[in-house]
Amino acid sequence: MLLRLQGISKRFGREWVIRNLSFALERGETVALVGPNGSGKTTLLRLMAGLLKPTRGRVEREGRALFLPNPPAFHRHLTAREHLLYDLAFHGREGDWQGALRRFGLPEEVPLAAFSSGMKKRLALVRLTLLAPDVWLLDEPETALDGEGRALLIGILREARRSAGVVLATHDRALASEVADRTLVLGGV
Amino acid sequence: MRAPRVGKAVQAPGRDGEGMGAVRRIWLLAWRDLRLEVRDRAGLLSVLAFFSVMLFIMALALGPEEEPLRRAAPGVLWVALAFGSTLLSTRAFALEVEDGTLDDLLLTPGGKEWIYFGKLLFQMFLLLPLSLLALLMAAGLFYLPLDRLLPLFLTLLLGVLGYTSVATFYAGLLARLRGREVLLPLLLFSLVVPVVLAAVRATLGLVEGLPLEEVQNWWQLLLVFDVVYLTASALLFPVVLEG
Amino acid sequence: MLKTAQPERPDTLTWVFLGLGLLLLPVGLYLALAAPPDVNQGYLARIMYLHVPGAWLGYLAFFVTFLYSLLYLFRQNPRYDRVALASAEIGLVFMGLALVTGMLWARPTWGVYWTWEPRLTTTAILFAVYVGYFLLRGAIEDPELRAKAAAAVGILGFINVPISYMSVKWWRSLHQTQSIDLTTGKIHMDPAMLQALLFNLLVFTLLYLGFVRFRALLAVLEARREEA
Amino acid sequence: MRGKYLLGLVVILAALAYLIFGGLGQNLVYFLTPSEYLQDQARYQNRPVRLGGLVKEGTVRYDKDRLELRFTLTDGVAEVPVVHKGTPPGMFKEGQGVVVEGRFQGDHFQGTNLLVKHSETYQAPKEGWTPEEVRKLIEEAK
Repeated sequence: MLLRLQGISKRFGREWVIRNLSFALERGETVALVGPNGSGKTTLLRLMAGLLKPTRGRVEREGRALFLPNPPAFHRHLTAREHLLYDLAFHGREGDWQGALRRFGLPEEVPLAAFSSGMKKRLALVRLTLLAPDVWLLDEPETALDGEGRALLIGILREARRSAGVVLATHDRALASEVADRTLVLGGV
Repeated sequence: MRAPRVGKAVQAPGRDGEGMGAVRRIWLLAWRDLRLEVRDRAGLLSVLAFFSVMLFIMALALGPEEEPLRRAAPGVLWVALAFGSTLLSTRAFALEVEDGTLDDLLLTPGGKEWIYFGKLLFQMFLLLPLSLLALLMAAGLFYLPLDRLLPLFLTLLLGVLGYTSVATFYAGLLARLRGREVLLPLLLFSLVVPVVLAAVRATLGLVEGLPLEEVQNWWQLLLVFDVVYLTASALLFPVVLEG
Repeated sequence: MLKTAQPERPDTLTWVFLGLGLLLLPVGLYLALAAPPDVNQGYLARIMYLHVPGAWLGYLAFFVTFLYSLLYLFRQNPRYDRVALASAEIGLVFMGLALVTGMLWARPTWGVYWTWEPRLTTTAILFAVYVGYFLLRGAIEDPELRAKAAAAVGILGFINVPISYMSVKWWRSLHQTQSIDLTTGKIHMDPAMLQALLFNLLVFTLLYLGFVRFRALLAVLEARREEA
Repeated sequence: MRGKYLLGLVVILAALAYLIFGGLGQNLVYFLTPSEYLQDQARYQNRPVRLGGLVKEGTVRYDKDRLELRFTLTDGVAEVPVVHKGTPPGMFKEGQGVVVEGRFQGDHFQGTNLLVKHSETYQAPKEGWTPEEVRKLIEEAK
């Protein structure tokens, strides 16, 4: 068991965003999270990552979880090389960052401020593969990616499920049916 | 600027984030932030401008006689340093909040204390040269004698550390809050009044040429506050930052 | 949505504390006024019966805030936050009372209302810390972040309490040292005065307990309105 | 986890203990005594200081017309003549502890602010005192 949510609810101010939800994720599993805007997908991912605490209920996690926000967040003033090296160091890991950057067709020495949103998305995927978390939490990973990027994403997700668990929030039904073993639908509140 | 080598990341032995691994991460985080701040320039320049404007205006207001200027100098210097370091500590987390990268730091394995120490170290890197600069400016504008530079610098170190230890903690706590620039000094000043007070008295003693044994007592007081605030802040930081 | 039925009105214990405190307040006043005058200060010394309990209860209240702030941070139960809040608020009132009576006492005895003497300075700092506590609470909307931030002030600010209390011993200063010295157990006071002081201390403690329980209940109702 | 907090607590308590027992304090004084002044006169000349001690018996001279108070301050070892402009505060009397703010000028101490220090001991008038005596005592103390 990688991740287990037991009867969690989350409230912001007076609004209940998530009510009494239970969920479990196994290693080797990919779950698609679908639902309209405002149905609490991002909140749920952040709860799973441990970035938010549920108002009620419990979250149990095994191993390391990483959360990929949409749009991805990077320091503007660093280059891709610097950013990846710091990330690797902070997480206490090693990895072939040069090979990964090449595979995704990204330049090493350009400040990230000059990256397009599609390039940033690719870099975020590079970062995730290098850091290799046990739980992948992705918020709309398909947005801003071109056809080639999308193919790379699907490839990465297939690799990831071999050793980890994946939860991805998406509006892309085709992507969900292509990579996910099951789908979790969040309704309106 | 050359960073310490990050290429050879070593897998931390045993549990992540312990021992040497943590020290290295702290060092790297401080260094990275320094790099970001230097490349961004805006924050650094505003702090610098703030220092100089404040010292100039105070010197104009209190001058031109030498004696009152000299007596006022330690107070002015420390108030300028306190405000300046409040600006900087907001910057330390604004770097993460503006780019949305605070979550990435929080998701690193192991305890969260290293983030606190990294941000603290980053501010000390910037504040120590800045405070030395402020001291030199005060020497020029306020006739502050610099013949005891080493004890003066020790006072700066102890005072700035005490102030920054609490400032970093609160800046982290309030990082995502609207109006943090207003709230932070409000909260900080009541807590760090003892530190600023002791630092002003130590500086005053040094300027007035009191024997070192007399100043030493203020140093002791500063040291105690530094240790207590640093320890308490480091322990509380992960607790308030989670969730 | 409620886990347990929370009380709508103050429970018996709260009423007992409040009632007993208010009932005994005039008795304490009588004892204070009946206590003999001091050899040196005459009737002036009687302000002590307000000043000393006020300061003590202020310290005690801040200690309770410190304790419950720690509890809150480690247990995340909003109940602890409410007690910390209530205690800080009452503590601020008592500390304010100690400051005001102290100033009134200082003018005829020392000759000034205020001087930057260690005890007075540290007490003023202490007062400022807890004023900051409420400024902070007022500025944060999210209840959890508010509670956490306040708890941090409640913990970090507490270091000034022992320093304030010990300041008269550590520094040779104008303020007299403790008449009832908790660190050595020595008492420098006429028995008749001591009785009156201790009685007033008891009354203030009862009032404090009653007030805190009452204020914490109000905080429950406030929180419920915020949630509803 | 618990060890971390325990360690922190020990560090904080050790720091506070150092504050209490570390010999700190005696120098962070609010006032000087006359003997301290006499040991190092040059240092305190014309510097704002606070001077504390007892008002020596039989030395108080108060000039009502010029509102000038003169007395000798003693700590049992050394004595310093004090000149203070203004009326004495209510509890000012001979043998009383006082703190004077001001500066040394030549041979005397020029006070600008006079504070009376009272002790932590509270004592009722002894039995056997007549009501007149008590009233007189209180009127004097006012």
